[in-house]
Amino acid sequence: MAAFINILLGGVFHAAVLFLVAAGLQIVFGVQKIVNLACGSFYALGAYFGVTTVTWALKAGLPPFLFLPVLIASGVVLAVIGPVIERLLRTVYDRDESFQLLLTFALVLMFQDIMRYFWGANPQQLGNLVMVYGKVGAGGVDLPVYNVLVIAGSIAIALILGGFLQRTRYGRILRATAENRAMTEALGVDVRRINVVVFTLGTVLGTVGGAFVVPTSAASLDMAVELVVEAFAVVVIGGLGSMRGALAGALVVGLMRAAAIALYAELELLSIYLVVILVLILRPSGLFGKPAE
Amino acid sequence: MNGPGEPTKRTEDGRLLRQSADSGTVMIETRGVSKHYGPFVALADITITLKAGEMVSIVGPNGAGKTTLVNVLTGLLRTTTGQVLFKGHDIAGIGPVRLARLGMARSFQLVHIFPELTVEETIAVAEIARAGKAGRLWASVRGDDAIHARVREVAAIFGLDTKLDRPARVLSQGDKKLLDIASAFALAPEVILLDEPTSGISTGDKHGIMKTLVEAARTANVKAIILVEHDMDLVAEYSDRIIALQEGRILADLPPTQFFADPAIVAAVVGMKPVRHA
Amino acid sequence: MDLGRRKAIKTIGTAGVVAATLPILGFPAIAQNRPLRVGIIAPKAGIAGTIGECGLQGTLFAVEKINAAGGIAGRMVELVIEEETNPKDSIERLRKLVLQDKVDCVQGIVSSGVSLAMGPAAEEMKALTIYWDGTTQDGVDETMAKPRYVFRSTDNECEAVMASLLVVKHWKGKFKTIAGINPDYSYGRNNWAAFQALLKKFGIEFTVVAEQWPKVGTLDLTSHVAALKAAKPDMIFSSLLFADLPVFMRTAHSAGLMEGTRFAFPAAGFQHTALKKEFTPEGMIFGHNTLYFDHPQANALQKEFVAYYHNKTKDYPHWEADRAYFAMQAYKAGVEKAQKAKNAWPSIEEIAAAMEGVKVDSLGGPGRMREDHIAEQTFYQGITTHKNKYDFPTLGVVDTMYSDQLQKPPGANFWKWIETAQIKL
Amino acid sequence: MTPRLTTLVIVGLVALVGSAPLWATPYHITLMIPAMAYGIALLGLNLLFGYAGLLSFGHAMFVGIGAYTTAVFTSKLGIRSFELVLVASAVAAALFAIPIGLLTVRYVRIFFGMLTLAFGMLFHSFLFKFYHLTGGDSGMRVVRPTLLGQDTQELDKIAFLTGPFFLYVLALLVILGLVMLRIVHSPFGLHLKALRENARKAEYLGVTVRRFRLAAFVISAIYCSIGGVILAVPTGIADPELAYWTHSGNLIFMTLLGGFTNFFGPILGAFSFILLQDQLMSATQYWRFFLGVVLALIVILFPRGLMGILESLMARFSRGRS
Repeated sequence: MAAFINILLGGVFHAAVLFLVAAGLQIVFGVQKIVNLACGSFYALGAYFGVTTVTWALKAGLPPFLFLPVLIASGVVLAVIGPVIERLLRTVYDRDESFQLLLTFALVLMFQDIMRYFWGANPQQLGNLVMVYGKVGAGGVDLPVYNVLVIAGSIAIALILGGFLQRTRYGRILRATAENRAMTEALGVDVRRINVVVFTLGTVLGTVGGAFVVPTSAASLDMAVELVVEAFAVVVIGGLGSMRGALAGALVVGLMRAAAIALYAELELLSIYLVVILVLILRPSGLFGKPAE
Repeated sequence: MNGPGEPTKRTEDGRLLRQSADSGTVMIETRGVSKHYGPFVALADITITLKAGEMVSIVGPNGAGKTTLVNVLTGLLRTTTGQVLFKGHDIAGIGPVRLARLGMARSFQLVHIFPELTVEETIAVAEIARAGKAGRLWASVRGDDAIHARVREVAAIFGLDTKLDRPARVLSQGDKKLLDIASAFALAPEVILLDEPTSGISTGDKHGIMKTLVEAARTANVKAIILVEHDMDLVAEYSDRIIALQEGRILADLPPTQFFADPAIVAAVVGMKPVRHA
Repeated sequence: MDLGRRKAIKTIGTAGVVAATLPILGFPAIAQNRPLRVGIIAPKAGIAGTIGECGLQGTLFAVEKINAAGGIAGRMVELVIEEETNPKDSIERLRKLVLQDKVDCVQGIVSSGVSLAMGPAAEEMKALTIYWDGTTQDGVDETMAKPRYVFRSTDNECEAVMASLLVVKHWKGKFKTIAGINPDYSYGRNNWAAFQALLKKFGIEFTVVAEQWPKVGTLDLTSHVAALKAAKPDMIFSSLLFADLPVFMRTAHSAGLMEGTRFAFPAAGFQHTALKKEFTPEGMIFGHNTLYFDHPQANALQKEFVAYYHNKTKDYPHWEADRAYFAMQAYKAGVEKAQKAKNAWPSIEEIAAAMEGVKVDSLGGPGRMREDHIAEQTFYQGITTHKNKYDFPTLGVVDTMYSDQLQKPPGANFWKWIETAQIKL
Repeated sequence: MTPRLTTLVIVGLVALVGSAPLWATPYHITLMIPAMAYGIALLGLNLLFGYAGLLSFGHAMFVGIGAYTTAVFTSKLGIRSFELVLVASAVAAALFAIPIGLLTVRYVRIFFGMLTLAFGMLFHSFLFKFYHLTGGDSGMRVVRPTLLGQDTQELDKIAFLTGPFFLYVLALLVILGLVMLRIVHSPFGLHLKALRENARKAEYLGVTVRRFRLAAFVISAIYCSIGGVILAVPTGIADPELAYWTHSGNLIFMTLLGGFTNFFGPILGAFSFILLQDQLMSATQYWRFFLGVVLALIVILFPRGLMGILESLMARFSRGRS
């Protein structure tokens, strides 16, 4: 039983991580209709920058238990790259979406080397800082408090984003823009501004996610290209552009993977793609997506 | 081509289209067609016929079910109940390609063109499909004189023969509309459905386009035309019969004289959406 | 991007030619007038980038020492550095080095996939090539039957053999159930298979209770750890070696996997400084391969290099530096031997022939190039301790083995050799 | 440019490339082999992207299929005839492409891209996982094939590559280029363009949209697999990286670099990309960054690629003259 719960929790934790990568992808696609291949790069950047900031802060005398706010702050600071990249993407808004996709592919290539330039080829990590908050558990179930925080953080982000999109005026404007850009523009909404805000939001979700998760993991050069494929799997399963879909997709992938690892480890990766293809064939718009075409 | 402004000359028997031996046979027939979207009833119990030699207009205010009916008649939608027959074949939901093969073509309300293709290429697309040459991977379009001849012929009918090598995107709005229709004609259909062929065209040019259309239909031996139109002047001018829809039901199915003689019907159709009279 | 940055990239970019820096004095008469060019192909980006960077330091150290002492047979050494990526592109870089830069020798290669592909390519191009690493016995027999120009590193996973032997030596009778978590590629598969084969050879009864195969570079191993924990193994054998290793160790530690479980990690040396004391236990079998930087009886050369490396990178080197140093010194020994025999500048074939059997004192200790073009080196593994001045564990007990005990003899089949070999514990 | 002039330029360029053994260094000749291989693959990919309007992020899979077919034939089955390998790889690609195409061409735009990416990655993980079948990460060895029944073992590898193999590949490029030229100018090709421009309208004009998308998908897969066969020979190995999604990204990068709106754009793109990558890799270790910059510039400023730049230069030139 304890074993089962541990494996389940492992799956939920992985789902939480995947949700953090996919959330930015979703919000940008939802409103701007751009598939951002660089979402994994933002995540990686957040991870690297988080390690550097926290390491520096600890050296400067930060009490270790305060590292989490610093980490989150470092992710938020990276919001500055959002508007810059949005400015770049703005040049291709009126083009075919393949061009938008390719521009984000160009970003993936660039970010790989930008990160290598600043952080070198060695993976970066935060030692055992993750255990500062101790662990919880009983009867063979062991869980670092930090993992609980990551899971809770993902749920919180999902709820806040959901509430923001559903309940607030600005959120409604965003959803309206997602539905019908020309109409919202005609109603006097500054769509240019919305683009900046949404893309920056998407960027911050990635960078904060990367920073948030890195204590349990490490920042490494190839994480960007590896993660984006998993994030794709998540959004395809959940439905492109849907926040609820990202949550559901992340859970499906996370739990599938945990189940595969527990039952037949050889199927770990294959199972994810098989689910993706199955979903696309049976329900091409994903679990929560709107039908395409 | 007739000059703009003058009405199209009707044939001796007062018809718009050329009459042939099979005039009067039923081309399209719907039997008790209804279409529901969940609780919403888009079409209810529509029974209409279109006979060879006829030009029939479908009118009605926005939301009356015209678009749904067009989609049903062109085999795009399955019906909830009832049948749609084209030349005796049930065409509900068969899709555009098989519809085209059976002999029905359509144009679109909003201009549908291939922006990067030239006028010549656009018409050739239809001609290739008509001639069953589409599967030829090893033939040359440029080297096929039969295709060229047909394309020129069709283009000439619509006055597009001087613009053959222009990409569709650079054409004027009127020419785009004509190209859309010309490509449909190039399929040499027996029946053609024209969905607001003059929308987005200035009032002065509308008659010109309609005249070209009827002329083309005569040249191409189109047996019957369905016209979906807002402009009551054009409807009055270019119909053998008018079918009016209201809230998914048939309000009237009458020849123009009787249709316009009934103020209640005209009010129902026109009153809901003011129509500019020329 | 401002000009300053662009310039910085250009200078930092080690691609290009690192010229000989020392004044050239007293050239022997037979020396040709241009420096010896050595092409290096090593990974810089991606998962193995960190390995390549460490190896490169070994090469640079070797070249600085060689050039300071007058070069190889009187000729200075200059490097042309290219990046190892996928097999296709790496072979194109090999061609560029050989055909365009006309290098005299190629060294490098970390990934086994690239090394398998490059072997035949280098042979067919008659390019003298010395691998740092990256060979496994898989496929080696058919692609590289009798290499003439290619020299390989130790050819089966010596570290897996050694770790297995240490498990038998130290823990025999102390475990019944074993589990493995190994990277999902040939290296990981071979390590795991070799370990089990050796346990069988020494008559140890065991049951495999879990096998995990995370893809290289997986950075969330929570579920894997949970699955391992559920299987309750007495011992875990793992050849994880990239960024995933510290992640695994930290996750295992926080999940309580370490209590009551023994760890044997033959390839952990690649990540030795990233495996912090807080989550890496004492008492695990830990492989440092051919260079253990903190060896109490280390020779002066190693001490000098460790200081050199620490000075440059603020880190401590792992075995790739030793492999790279060994490759360069083996080349030097071969050239000088051939040159002395001929008393004129030798051909590539003569150098290759001369390299057979040369002995080299590498950073980690003595080594030799076997006649079948496979390296012999000294291996270090041992049992971890926290009693040191670092924030990561080092070895409390150091076992040293020469690879003639760990790798199959020329021409043998690895698995047959394991069954029949007379191995002293 | 008049058709006659175009023909002249093309013949001239083929002659120039064909005479490369006389003027280029062996290294540059060997570089032209992957360039021509990609040229062939991209001709196919561009039938799908440039003509049928479908952006695939999974076509590296078919390059992989070509390479692995070569490996299976030459090293496992001992069949070294290059012609047989080409045929077999085309068949293998079609066998994979038909079911995958049936599932994917129901979608367009981003959904098509994602679905092809998923299939590509499925294939990649298959290559990676089914270690006993595929050699896993180590890949499968490719033995030097015989060309037109001629064994060339007496030549060393570079002589083989820069001599017979180079000319053979050039001939393949020319033949497959002519075939593709024929295809895009066929009625089928015109229908592809029509469905790219406006699928709904095309259907009403009798264009069998899905069937033709499928046909384009299969043809593109065959071209990509032939490209993969050629790539595998100089490398000497088929490895899973060939099927990784970033490789698919590179294929599109090359197509765009050359210009997808021009028939010859992809070939120019393949040559320029190979040259660019070679130069960048020699110049800086941060070559990925600069590749990204080039791609971004192309996307933003020159969406019609190098061919587009050439075309507008030529247009300016001829305007200036008249």
